[in-house]
Parts: sequence; structure tokens; C-alpha cells
Amino acid sequence: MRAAIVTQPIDVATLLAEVAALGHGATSLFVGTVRDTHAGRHVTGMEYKAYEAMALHELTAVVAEAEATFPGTQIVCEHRVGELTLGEASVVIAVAHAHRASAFDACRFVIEELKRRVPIWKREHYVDGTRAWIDPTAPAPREAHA
Amino acid sequence: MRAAIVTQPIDVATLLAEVAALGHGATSLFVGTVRDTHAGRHVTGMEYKAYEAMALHELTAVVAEAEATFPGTQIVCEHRVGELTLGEASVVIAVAHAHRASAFDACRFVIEELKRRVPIWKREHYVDGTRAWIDPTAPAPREAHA
Amino acid sequence: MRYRSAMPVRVLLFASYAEALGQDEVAIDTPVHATVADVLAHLRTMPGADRLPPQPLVAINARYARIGDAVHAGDEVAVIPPVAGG
Amino acid sequence: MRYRSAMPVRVLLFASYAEALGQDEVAIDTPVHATVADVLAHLRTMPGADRLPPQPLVAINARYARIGDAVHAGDEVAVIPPVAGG
Repeated sequence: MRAAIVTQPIDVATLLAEVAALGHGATSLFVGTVRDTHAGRHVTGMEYKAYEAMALHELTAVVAEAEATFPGTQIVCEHRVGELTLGEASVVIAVAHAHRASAFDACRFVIEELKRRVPIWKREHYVDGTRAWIDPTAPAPREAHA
Repeated sequence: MRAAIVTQPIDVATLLAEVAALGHGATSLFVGTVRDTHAGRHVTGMEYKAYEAMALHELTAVVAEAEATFPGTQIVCEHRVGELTLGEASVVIAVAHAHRASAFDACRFVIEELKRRVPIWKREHYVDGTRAWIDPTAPAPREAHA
Repeated sequence: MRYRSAMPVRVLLFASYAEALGQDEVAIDTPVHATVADVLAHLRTMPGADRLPPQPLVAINARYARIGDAVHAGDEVAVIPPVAGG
Repeated sequence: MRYRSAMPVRVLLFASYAEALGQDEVAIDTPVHATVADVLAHLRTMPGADRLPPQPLVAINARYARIGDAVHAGDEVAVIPPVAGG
């Protein structure tokens, strides 16, 4: 397993290679990317900020819990921080296992727990030049949060 | 959407790029690979055979049903046939959506339906030189089917 | 029109079924108004056909079909072993 | 040992909370035997602190903590806005 908070673009192929093993028949990969729309507003870019020491600790704990909950999974997760442009990957999770059910379930587990407890925040940049920190617990005016 | 039965190695990056869009915040990718073990036997290689015209029809139908069941998803799926070596990808499914729940669920839908109804068969090659067509409906002696 | 005449049908076999019958394609003649069941009955007279299950999956012209579905001249009937893709 | 003396604590603020108070780090002095609640009470005397919620998430030395947990000299207390990673 490996978890990291990174400042450079995340390379999906590297993560896939990292979890590959001849005993694995199934790999589930999740990529979170910066969208051009949120809650009905046009987004032009995104800034991710982490409480880095704590984020790395929590992310590592999430990945370790996933591997313990789904025995036999091999998991790697990188979350990017800093300024991201539209379409860039903010998070990538790669999970491999002998069988697909555990690979899917562990991948989902990691992204859900990550969003629940890893101290990372994002600030959206809008067309009009304004910026706003996103509060996922606030009711969204037009659509659910990604 | 796109579905294909292919004879060459599947390129994950191509499929990921194909489903990418600025409105998508989540991509779920599934990769099925040839394992070195099945039902307790050591596998050295795998041959995939399709009833090609029907397999393409069914795979296309599965992907279309997934996009209809999870509106807003963009899905690409390639299944490889022919001789594969250990660790090679036999199937890759890429699903993008604004939000992660639909991306994950549609990806899972495609692999489950594919395994249920797309007319593709696989023959395992064993260390002792023997080969056997796999029947997923037969009880496995030592472990569940991947 | 010639009633009672033989009707040519192409039967495709795959994977373990092709292995059982030692071939992956069989040309057979069935009566007109034949169904998939008639095609299977014909197939069961061939050596190795005892290894086919009682109710195999079938397709007509690359679409899943039922055992009672009508088969027409020139149709391609496939006998489909349990699929194992992915 | 000096009882009743002031105890230095570093408070980290992030995202909207840092924006609210206009800074991302505050050095404060609390009484010995202080808890996270005491640290928050001190923070609430500062301009902009009215934009903090009544019960924010908190961490001590980069681990989630509870409002009643003890704070020690040199600790790093973080006030954690709703997280939004992924």
C-alpha cells in the first residue's frame, strides 16, 4: 500500500503498475477530476489545500483500513494539492485484487472515507474572478456535490 | 459510447482520454487481467475466443443499457480475444460522469452484464501443457471464480 | 414452394461444445418449420454430443433465442456454452 | 513548576476558517490544564471568529480530537473546516 499527498500531476499508469501482480485478476481505478461546473456556477480552476501532515496520516489510515477490510487488496492512492486546471486529476485510487468485488468495494471505500475525513479543502475559481472555499455540508442550490 | 472486441493489447490511457470531458468529475476504470492461478491450478496463459458478431452486439447493448440506466455516463469498453500472457488486460471498462456514484455503478454494471451474457469464452493453459475451457457455472474446487 | 423439403442450416459450436463434437461448424438439413429444438435433436445424433447439456443456450443469427423459436433456411444457429468473458 | 502560568499553543486555521480570521496560524496563551474548548473560547474573542460554527472539528498535533481533550504546552491545535477532498 501507499498513500501520498503530491504537488505534481498524478500519473495513472504508474499507480496501475504499482498495484499489478500476477495473482490479481481485477483492478478498480478511480480518478477524480476538476469539473467546469459546480452548483450551477461555471468553474475556471481549482485550488486544493491540505493540512499536510494530518492529511497524509488520515489518507494512509484510510488505505490501511481498506486493505484490512478487504483482505488481499493492494491499494495506492495519491491526492494532489495546489492549483489545478479543469480536467486535471485531483485524486487517483488504484486497487487490485484476485477478484473484482473486493477491488470495486475497496476503491469505493477509499474515496468515500477520504471525502469524509482527510483534511483537504478546495477553493473554486469562477469566471468573474471570485473564489470560494467549498463546504460539502452546505446545501447545494442546483445539484448534489460530486 | 463505444464497445469493441479487439485482438491487440488494450491501451488504458486511450480509453480514459476517450471518456474525459470537462463536465465529468469522476472516472471509474475496471481492468480485468489474466491471473496466474485459477481454482487452485497454476495458469501459464489464456486464450479468449468470441462469437465475434454476437459478442460485439451484446457488448454494445450492455454499454448502451448502462448509459441508459445511469444517465450522463460516458462509457467505453474493449474486450480482447486471442492468446494473452499472464498479467495482460482481457477487458477494460472506462466510465466517466459528473459524480462518482454513477461512474462506479455503471462500471460495475458493465462488467457484471458482460460476464453474464457476452459470448466470450476462455481456455486456460496449465503448467503441465494441458488446456481447459472455463465453465463459470461449474463449482470451483478451491475458490470462487474471478 | 416445396413443402417437406430439407432446409439447410449452419450450426456454430464454441469452446467446450466445439471440443466435444470435434468441430466448430456443422452444416445440417432440417425440415421446414423446424425449431431450435429440432436442430439440437439433429446435433445430438452426432458423436460427442452426449457432452452437451440438456438445455444449452442458443442463438439464431447472433441473437439469443429460445428452444422453441423457428429456424429458417440459411439461418446461423449457435449453441452457446456458459460464457466466461471478462 | 509554575502553576497558573500561561501555556503557549499554536492554532492552525484552514480554508474558510483562515479566511474568516484573516490568518492561518495564531499563537495563543492558555492556562495550564486547558482543553480544546478553552482554545476555541480564546479564538472566539478574535475579529471574524463569529463566522466559525458552534462546534467545529478539531485536531491536536494532526490527529482528530474532541472538544474536551486536554491541550499541552507546545501543542498544535487545528480547527478543521468541513473537508472537501477528492
